[in-house]
Amino acid sequence: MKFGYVSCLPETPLITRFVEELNNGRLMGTKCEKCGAKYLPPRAHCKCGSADIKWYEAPRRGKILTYTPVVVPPESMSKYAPYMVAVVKLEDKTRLLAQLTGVTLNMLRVGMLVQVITRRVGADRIAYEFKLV
Amino acid sequence: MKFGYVSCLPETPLITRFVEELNNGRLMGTKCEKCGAKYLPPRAHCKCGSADIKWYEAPRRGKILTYTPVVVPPESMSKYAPYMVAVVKLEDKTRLLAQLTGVTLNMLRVGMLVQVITRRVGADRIAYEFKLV
Amino acid sequence: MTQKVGIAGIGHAKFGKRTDATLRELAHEAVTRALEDAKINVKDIDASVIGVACEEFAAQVSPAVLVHDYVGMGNKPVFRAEAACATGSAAIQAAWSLVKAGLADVVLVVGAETMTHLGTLKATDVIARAGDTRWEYPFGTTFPSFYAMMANAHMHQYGTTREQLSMVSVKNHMYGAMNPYAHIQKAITLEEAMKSSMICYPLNLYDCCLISDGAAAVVLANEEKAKKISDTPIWLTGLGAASDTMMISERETLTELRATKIAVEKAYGMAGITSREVDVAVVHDCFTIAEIMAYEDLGFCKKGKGGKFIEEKQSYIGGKTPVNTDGGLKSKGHPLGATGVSMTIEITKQLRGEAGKRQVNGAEIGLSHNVGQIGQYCFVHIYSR
Amino acid sequence: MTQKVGIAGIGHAKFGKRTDATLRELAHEAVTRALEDAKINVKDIDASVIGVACEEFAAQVSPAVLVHDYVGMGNKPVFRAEAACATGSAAIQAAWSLVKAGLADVVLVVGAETMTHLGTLKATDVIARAGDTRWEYPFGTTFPSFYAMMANAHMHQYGTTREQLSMVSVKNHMYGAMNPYAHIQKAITLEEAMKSSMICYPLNLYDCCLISDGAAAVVLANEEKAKKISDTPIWLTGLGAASDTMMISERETLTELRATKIAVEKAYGMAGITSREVDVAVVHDCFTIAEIMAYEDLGFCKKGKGGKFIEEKQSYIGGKTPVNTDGGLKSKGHPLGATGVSMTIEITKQLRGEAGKRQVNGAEIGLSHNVGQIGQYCFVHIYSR
Ligand SMILES: [Zn+2]
Ligand SMILES: [Zn+2]
Repeated sequence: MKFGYVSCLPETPLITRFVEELNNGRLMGTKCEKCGAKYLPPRAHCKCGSADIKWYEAPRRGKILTYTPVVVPPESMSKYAPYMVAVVKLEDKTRLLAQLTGVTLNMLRVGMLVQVITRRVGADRIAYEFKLV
Repeated sequence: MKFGYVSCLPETPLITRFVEELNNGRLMGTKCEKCGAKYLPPRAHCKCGSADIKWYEAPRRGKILTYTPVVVPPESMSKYAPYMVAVVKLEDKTRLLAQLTGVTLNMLRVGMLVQVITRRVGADRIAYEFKLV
Repeated sequence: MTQKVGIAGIGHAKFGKRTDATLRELAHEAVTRALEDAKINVKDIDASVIGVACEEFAAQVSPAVLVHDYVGMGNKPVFRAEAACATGSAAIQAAWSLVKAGLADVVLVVGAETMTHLGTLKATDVIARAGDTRWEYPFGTTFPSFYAMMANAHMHQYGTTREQLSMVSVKNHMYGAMNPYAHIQKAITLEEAMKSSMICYPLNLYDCCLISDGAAAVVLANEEKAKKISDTPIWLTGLGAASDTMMISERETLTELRATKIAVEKAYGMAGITSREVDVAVVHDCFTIAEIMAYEDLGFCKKGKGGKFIEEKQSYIGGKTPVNTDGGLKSKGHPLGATGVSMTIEITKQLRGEAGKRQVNGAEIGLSHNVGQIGQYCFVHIYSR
Repeated sequence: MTQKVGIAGIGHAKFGKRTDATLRELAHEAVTRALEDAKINVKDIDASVIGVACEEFAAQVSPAVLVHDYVGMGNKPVFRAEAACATGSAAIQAAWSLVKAGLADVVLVVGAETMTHLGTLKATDVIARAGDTRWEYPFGTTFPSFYAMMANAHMHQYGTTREQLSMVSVKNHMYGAMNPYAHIQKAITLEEAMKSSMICYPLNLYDCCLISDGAAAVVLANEEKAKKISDTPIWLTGLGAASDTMMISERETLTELRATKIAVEKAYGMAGITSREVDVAVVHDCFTIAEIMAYEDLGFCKKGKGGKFIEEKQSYIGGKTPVNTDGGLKSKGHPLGATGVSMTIEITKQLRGEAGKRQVNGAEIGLSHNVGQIGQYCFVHIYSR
């Protein structure tokens, strides 16, 4: 199972674990055991330098910080366009970028509530995405 | 008509002209009208800075300066491998790199005489290459 | 070693869809003009810094020597700079450092990029991969989409309007029409700007810079050589650089570029000036919202007042701080590697008093501001006569 | 401003096929070790220079900030260096210039590359596109083929033998077996080396460096800070850089790298030494012929006598000039961006007396030599205690 609609980076243990959890319905971030910093999407190390990292399950609710519809996509995304992307602040204040589905532009306002759901893309790909609550 | 076995650069007037001449059996270089420097393959400007450039027909005979057989090719050249490449010093002392065909490694010595011929590659490609005299 | 570093020569290639030239030939056009302007020979140069942003656009891995060799620099040292859309300014800072560090007296800086040959979708894809390819690109983000998201946040927070965005475009096209090197030399009306086709709401076609081919070159030299070469050397007196998170979702605010604020503070400090003393500026208007944020982040107006600043024509010649008198990325074009060097050229022309119809009268202090990616790079330079 | 620039910390990631990490994570491994070695925090660093050679290997356009951000450098200035296989050394020279120019007191230099994920044919293709894509790549040239042609010319002109080429490989594998960070830690016999499969005559598998993933990091600082941070700062006292034609066919001679000769002359001059005073050297052995040419071009032996030099074991520890005591690119691996930084680390260890079983006793002056493309870039650094 690969991450996202398209990808060009090789898989590593971090992304394999993340995708596995996502496939089981869990959105997982990482937390630094040394300084407490939380990362979603996850990182193998903290920006403080520590490699003492623990996985945690992220909250699934948040508010839209901003959004935009992509009409002219990268070539690799042609078959999916147009689509909406958004940045959302989750309940624990981490922020996440993903596609926002089931909406039209004129429905959207900054501050709207969304939830994060798992999205399968074809047979072998998976992503997270936002849906209005 | 495109230049070489594979290419990734767009065509420009310089290369279009060169390929056209090659297709008509002429190997053309450029000569600086200001300082006299000769370039084969051709350039649109001289290294002295001048854009006062004239085409000239290059000699077709030369001597092998060095050579090597390519066994592990770039991915894009897989269908042509193995092949021999060589650097040749032409009679007017300009030097040229190209494939050297119709030879095996143990036939070759530095200093052997070759001639430059036009090589068609498939339906829409053209190159120059070396053959032992 | 307390010598200043100055600009002793400038040369600009025509920006546009240049099917007549590849990277090396475009670069040659700019270099020839820079050497003519400086009235020196390539032999008088000690080293080069070549700014090319992207190997895929160049269709060449490790593209710098292609340019260095083609323009006749031979065996001299060559360095490549790369900082995405701010590549040209990174090259200027690298060259400044080489001179200041004493490794070279005279350095040729060349910025060049060929982008149009890939076509829009492919070019969009390449630039999209300058966003985080692990966590952003897999969702189909594009560079217009990043700036559109910042625009929506700015409109929401400060009441900035689509009309104000379009006003930036109108101004830059007006000045671009006076710049013989610009990709699009055509003035547009506010109505035309507002009604152009939507790219990423709220950004429409006229809010977005062009995909262009182009090159620009400058000769940097230490004080002694700059004075010897040029009657009107322009001094680089302040340099600032800063960075920011790779992912847009990690930014605490989406209505400013923090890298701009940090870089400009350093540059002002080093030059010993404040924003009020800037007579003319070129800023990174890859999208109209970027120019509005730049007004604010560079201190030309208060945070949130950028929309008002253009509405009141404060960034026109005659206003508080004239901005992008060369047409900006918007109308001049944005061949990534060339852009920062082109910015330096415009400020040099303005401070020399050679900007013709676009001249800011009596300009003594100039500023250039160049952003890479979405603020992962920012370089600010202060110039004086 | 007459301050020296010194190495205050070093950190090496394990080179190899690193399927456990992408570029940013590999870089983190090296940076963590460099900060530990320097006993400083990332907060003590003023700026970074990131050496990544190729966007296609990184699977990221404009890859530097990916590293800068990941290791916690935040809003500080970041510069990317790129010089093909000499990227790491270009990064060191850029950082040296930043410090010497006074733009930063302490700079983090990170070199990193991930190459194995593309596979051999694709990786060969990418590297082949670092040759002139207009006039060379269309004939199917590869980097092994360029060096093989130089080897054939050298063998023809000077009688250098395939056995002598293999002897370089045997030496470098012997030292690589003692280097815990090397990709292949295994000594080989001359027979094994001679009989390995042919890649490009006369170069066989053991004449060619590996395709590897890896990262390396060093902390550079001005004299005051270097002395404060480190008990054993190592000084960068000589820097040389030079270039050459893009096309191999334009070279007047195929048996030397002219860029090496020019760069080393500058570096010796700046450091005030001659080749005789070099106690230990790391040279660019991407192919065994490259190390033999380096002996000659760096002045360790006369032109044409490089084959004899290895045959007489003059480049072993105990010989005239010990070369590639870390295993060289041949056995340590050659992750393009990391290589030059890794070279600086080996010399630093040697001059600190921390090279363990590979220690050159009493080494006081070291040299590193890093070549990009086929001599389009050459950087030489001289180090002293
Ligand atoms: Zn932490
Ligand atoms: Zn000429």
